[in-house]
Amino acid sequence: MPELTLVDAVNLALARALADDPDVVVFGEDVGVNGGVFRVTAGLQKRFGVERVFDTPLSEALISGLCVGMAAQGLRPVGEIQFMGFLYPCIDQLVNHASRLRNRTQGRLSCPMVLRTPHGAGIRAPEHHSEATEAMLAHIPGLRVVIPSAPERAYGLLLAAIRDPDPVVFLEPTRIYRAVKGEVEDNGEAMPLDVAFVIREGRDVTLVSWGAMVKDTLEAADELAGDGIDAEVIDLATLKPYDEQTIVNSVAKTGRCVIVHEAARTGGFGAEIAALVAERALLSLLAPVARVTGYDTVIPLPRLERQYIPSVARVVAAARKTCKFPD
Amino acid sequence: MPELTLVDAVNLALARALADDPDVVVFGEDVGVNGGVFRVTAGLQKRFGVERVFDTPLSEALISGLCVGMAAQGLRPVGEIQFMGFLYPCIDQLVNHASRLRNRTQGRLSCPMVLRTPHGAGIRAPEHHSEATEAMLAHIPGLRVVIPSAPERAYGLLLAAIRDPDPVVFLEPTRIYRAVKGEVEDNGEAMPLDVAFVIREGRDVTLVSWGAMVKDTLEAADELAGDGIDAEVIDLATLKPYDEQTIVNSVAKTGRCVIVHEAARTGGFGAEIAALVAERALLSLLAPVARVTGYDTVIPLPRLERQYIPSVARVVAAARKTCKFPD
Amino acid sequence: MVPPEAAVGQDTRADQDLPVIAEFAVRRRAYMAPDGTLLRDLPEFAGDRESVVSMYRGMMLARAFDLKAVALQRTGRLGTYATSLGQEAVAVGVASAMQPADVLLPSYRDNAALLWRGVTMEDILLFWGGDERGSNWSGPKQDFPFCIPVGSQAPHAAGVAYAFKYRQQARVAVCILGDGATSKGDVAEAMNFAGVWKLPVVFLVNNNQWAISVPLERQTAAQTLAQKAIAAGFCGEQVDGNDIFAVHAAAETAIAAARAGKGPSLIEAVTYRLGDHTTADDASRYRPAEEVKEHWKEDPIARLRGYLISRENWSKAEEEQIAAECEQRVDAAIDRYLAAAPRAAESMFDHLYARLPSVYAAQRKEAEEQKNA
Amino acid sequence: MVPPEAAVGQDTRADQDLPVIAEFAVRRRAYMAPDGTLLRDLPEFAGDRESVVSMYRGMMLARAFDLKAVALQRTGRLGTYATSLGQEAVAVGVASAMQPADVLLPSYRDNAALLWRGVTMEDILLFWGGDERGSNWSGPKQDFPFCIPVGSQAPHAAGVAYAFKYRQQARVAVCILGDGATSKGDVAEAMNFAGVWKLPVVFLVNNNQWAISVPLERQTAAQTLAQKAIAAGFCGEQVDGNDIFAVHAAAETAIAAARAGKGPSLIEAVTYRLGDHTTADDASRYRPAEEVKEHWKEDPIARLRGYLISRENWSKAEEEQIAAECEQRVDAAIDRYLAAAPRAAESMFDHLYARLPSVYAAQRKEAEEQKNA
Ligand SMILES: Cc1ncc(C[n+]2csc(CCOP(=O)(O)OP(=O)(O)O)c2C)c(N)n1
Ligand SMILES: Cc1ncc(C[n+]2csc(CCOP(=O)(O)OP(=O)(O)O)c2C)c(N)n1
Ligand SMILES: [Mg+2]
Ligand SMILES: [Mg+2]
Repeated sequence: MPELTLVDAVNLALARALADDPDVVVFGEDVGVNGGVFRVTAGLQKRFGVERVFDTPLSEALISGLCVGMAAQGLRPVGEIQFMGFLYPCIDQLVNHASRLRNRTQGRLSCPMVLRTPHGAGIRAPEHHSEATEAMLAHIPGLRVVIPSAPERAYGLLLAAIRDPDPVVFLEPTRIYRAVKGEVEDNGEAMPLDVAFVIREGRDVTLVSWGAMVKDTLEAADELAGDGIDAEVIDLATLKPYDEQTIVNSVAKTGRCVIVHEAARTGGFGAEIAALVAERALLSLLAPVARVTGYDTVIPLPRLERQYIPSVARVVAAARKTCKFPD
Repeated sequence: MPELTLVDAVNLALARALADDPDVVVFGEDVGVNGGVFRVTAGLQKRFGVERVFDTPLSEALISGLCVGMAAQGLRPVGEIQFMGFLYPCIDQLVNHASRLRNRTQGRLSCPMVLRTPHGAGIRAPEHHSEATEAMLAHIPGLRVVIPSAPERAYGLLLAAIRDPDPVVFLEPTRIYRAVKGEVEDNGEAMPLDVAFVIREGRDVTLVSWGAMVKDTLEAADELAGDGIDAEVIDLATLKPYDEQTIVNSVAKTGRCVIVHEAARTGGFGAEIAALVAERALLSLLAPVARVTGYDTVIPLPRLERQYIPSVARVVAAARKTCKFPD
Repeated sequence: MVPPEAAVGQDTRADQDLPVIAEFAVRRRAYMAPDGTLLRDLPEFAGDRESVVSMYRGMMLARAFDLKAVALQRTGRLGTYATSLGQEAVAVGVASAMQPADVLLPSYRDNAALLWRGVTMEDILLFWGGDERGSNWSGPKQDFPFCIPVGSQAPHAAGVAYAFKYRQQARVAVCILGDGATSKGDVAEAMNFAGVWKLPVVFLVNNNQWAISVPLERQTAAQTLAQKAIAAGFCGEQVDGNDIFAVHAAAETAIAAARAGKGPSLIEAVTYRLGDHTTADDASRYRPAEEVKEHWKEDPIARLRGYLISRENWSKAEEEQIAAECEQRVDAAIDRYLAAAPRAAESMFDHLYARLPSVYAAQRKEAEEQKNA
Repeated sequence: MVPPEAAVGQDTRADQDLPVIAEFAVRRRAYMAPDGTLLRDLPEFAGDRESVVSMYRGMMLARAFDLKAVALQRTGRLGTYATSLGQEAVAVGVASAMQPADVLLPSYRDNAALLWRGVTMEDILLFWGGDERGSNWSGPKQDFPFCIPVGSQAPHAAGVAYAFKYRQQARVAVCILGDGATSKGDVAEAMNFAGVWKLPVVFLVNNNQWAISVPLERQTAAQTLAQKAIAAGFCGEQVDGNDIFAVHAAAETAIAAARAGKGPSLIEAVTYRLGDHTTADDASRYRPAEEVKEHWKEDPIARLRGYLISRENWSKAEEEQIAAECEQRVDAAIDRYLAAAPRAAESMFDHLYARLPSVYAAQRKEAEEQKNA
């Protein structure tokens, strides 16, 4: 199987979806001739034509609204927002329309759309290019929010998102767009949405993460192994609706839980996981639930972005403290 | 002291702010001659003139962006968004600009603005008029999010919001706009932001809530008292940044925590409170933290809205269960 | 009404020596004076008495429906409701120019258009009665439900039109917006995109001159709303929105052009909101009764009646028969509406996703049990 | 270039019998041909050699700065950077028409305008080097920082202008936008509001004909971007954006009108982005080298130089002196930039709020300790 970057895996999934289903259309700013500012859509316009892969005007609210109109007609629109910092004008369409069209019409119309956007910091990009505000989206009923942490899951989850009968926001962690490679077979197989992946089994502590932070969390688990701490690592992958049971089961086993995300702490999606554990796994808990997150500050410009993003060392320290508790 | 509704209290605070400070300007759709669709701004245009209290075109993104521009010039803009369901186009300005202007310029410019909007369901209003998505806002670093639960706090908190040197979203619970009255003295005194109010002391269980749900939570506390359960009720009031210590102290005392909010459960701000408790008050906990919330559905049209909004009975049941735990 | 000959909008500030590189004109369409007398030759469709009468019937039905809907609201049996009082020619004029396979994207005020398209009155009432089932109508399956966030359906219209074009279907999307909606950024974005792709979409602006309490001159400095299309590179036309011939003719032309691949249009139909904004509003707070009274003189129904009487031998009997028929249909629909089965609390989960994620099963159960508690 | 005499935009579809109720024209301003020869009489300010030379210097400085900034980026000492290569006349032309107390609301590409306004080069570099301190400049205190979310500063400009008007200050807000930005809904909303209130604001569109890889014809069907103003009810003018006399004259006129209470204007300056979109872009992927080469013939700096030589006895010595001086100033600024003190991690909390809420004290401490760990 070929080793692909996450960028290539997404490209492959898009190509596959376009090839398999004439209802799939891909659009956004610079996705056509230019192939996307991250080259995610490279070659697609040439292969599938300008009506299926096209550049929109510079209008994010429009991009999300177009998706709704197309999806209501049974197309499978895949819109791209160039960076998550430019997704905010889409929230109106996501909350007020995309996530509701099925419910509002009691199934008469539906909204099988995907809105893709790069996610997170760590690539020394300019202001507004490092956002990680998945928690805002994961609060929206009727929506799905998916974020892969590796090329193989990017491929399978994106195919699932495109085939899903309901709206999906698909977040692509820029920090690992090219920093990781994985074996991806172009087999057209979708992976399940709303399932969390236990990507490392362990007995001592449950580490829950998603997106680019999964890589760091795995590194932390390696480092913890050196201390004799056997960490279980869960890649949440789908944040909305999310797989509560896998987390509860894991914490029931380990008794300890550390949640790792890049977004600001207060009201981040880590709060939801911690709340779940406090509700459904309290009696298993041997230590307080810990959150290792970005600070409650504006994500800084590149000079300080590495200080903002949780480091492996911070994850390790939190896990150690959790495992040593109540020392 | 006169007994005022929440509508009147907000009106009084606006009038006070306009009278005290020539930099205060109030604007939004229908806030002028019409006095607002809820009559919150009634009489203000007549009293303070059309340059200080004015109608905007039907453009929510603009309203929030205008606030930023005016605030950067040292005005104290108070923008109104007619219903929270129409606030989503403002999120771009709130995240990308209002909350960052100070940080981005390292203090050279700042953004002392207030964006007011009605919040929540329960008044049999049409679709999109019943939103309670405070959690999306409370995740934004640099912003303040405030929601009063009674006329007296509405007056003092709104004055504080207007005088605060940073941007504030001020949510006004429509369900209690006129359903409660309280003694409000027009003394020009602001209340502290980022302080939670313990509005009923108790030993057995901590009930945390905000906005319109505080009223129901107090009713639940009364009912629980009949069972011999002595509930402490905290009105969070300011959700961002929020007063962690008051909650931790209370749970340290009671050992039990029930969080009540109207918004959908997953990723609601209740998750943040539960996470706090799981992190900082775990050893005090005698029972799992419970959340009594709206369902993870689209808020239904009026026929079912009462089934959606947490009832007093649901709060009472959850508190009883928590207090009986581990039965 | 804008005087038909006045050419406004000329830039008096610009250096008149500079060469002109682009010129634009907004035209206005009107056939009937307020009393129903003719100003110019009527379009062809007006020659068919039956279709003119059916438009009249459509307007009458909408008015009868509105009247009773308001009465239902006043007696607590319906939620907030927006009538089309005085604007019936706009909704009926455009809806009657559409084909069944076209797709309508209405605003909350366009009950009259939905009625024309075949949505039942009981479905419309069910929606305004606070029940989602009302939008699961048996009428035009692909039409959009009422849009309440003003203007936000304009991008949907562009998306629908893109789908038509992509699939090479000779269908047209028709989006009805208010004057207030023309201030929304999403509307501008949608129009701009429709221009680039020459999409088969018609934006129809019901310029009833008020957005709740905000009069047009506080909404925009544009002399006409038709000129909003110039920014998007296509054409806009103003019509007398109280003249159903004008609305229908303009819509027919625009829809035909769209269907023929000639791209989008904007039609500004100038009319007047004779009623309150909705049942939750009290317009006497912000506009004088005299202004409203003045505009009653332009009532589109009276106007068409005047035309029918003077030109089509319209009889009192025909008139009364239509009125009675409308009344009766509305009453029957209201009975069906009031008899609608209650909705189960747990049903709020049933169309949240195509299949309910298992993680929400417990919540659904809770809703069900709560109801039974 | 649009042929100056062609009147495009006429609606060929509209029924030509219908009366015209509004007419609009877009004019184009140009003084110099690409070789610097004159097309028409120059505006008055051009009579002052010194100010013309200072504009030339401003453009030269911007170009020298851009060149070295790109070199810094290529060698890893600066973040992503957007040059104004080929568009210097736009930024300098408008900035030089502003008064110090006016407020500029720039886009990320408007380094040249900031330089003119007195922001230091080291501050600009600091910002593009990834450090917020760069926007805490000592230059024009009330100017806005670079705006990166395209178009989102347009509503701020309206707000700033409202404040000026409210306080009866004779000041003007100037907002610089790209051609791509004219597709944004917030820009349309801001222009519309500015029209209603006749605000003292000038929207200047740098139409460099590309939005990253999206060419103007995929951005909008509007024949000119100046006509976007028609939707907002005020006037738009197109200028040759490679002709600094045209840009400056149009800006001067528009700013004076705004200052005099005559309301907003839109200026479309047609130029060309001779470089990549930013250092992160490779324009050869989407546009042919020949197109770029063609546009080099319209280079605004060469054009003004041609004018100076033919009309103002411009000497080689003067030319070289300015070039050397610019080079030297840029080098000195780069040294200062590179010597900037590092930024402490915990400083990310220092301007989050006017006073750090106590609840975040622990996080600040954590950031501080992490650094020391
Ligand atoms: C985005 C948005 N903002 C505000 C509202 C509240 N609101 C409902 S109708 C209305 C006025 C709409 O005016 P117009 O577009 O002229 O339509 P009309 O009601 O006159 O038909 C407003 C402000 C809304 N529904 N949507
Ligand atoms: C709202 C928003 N969407 C997308 C982007 C990404 N982006 C940066 S520049 C750009 C193109 C801007 O084109 P234009 O407005 O013509 O300005 P130019 O760069 O040509 O000066 C895009 C799409 C952005 N910065 N902001
Ligand atoms: Mg209206
Ligand atoms: Mg450009």
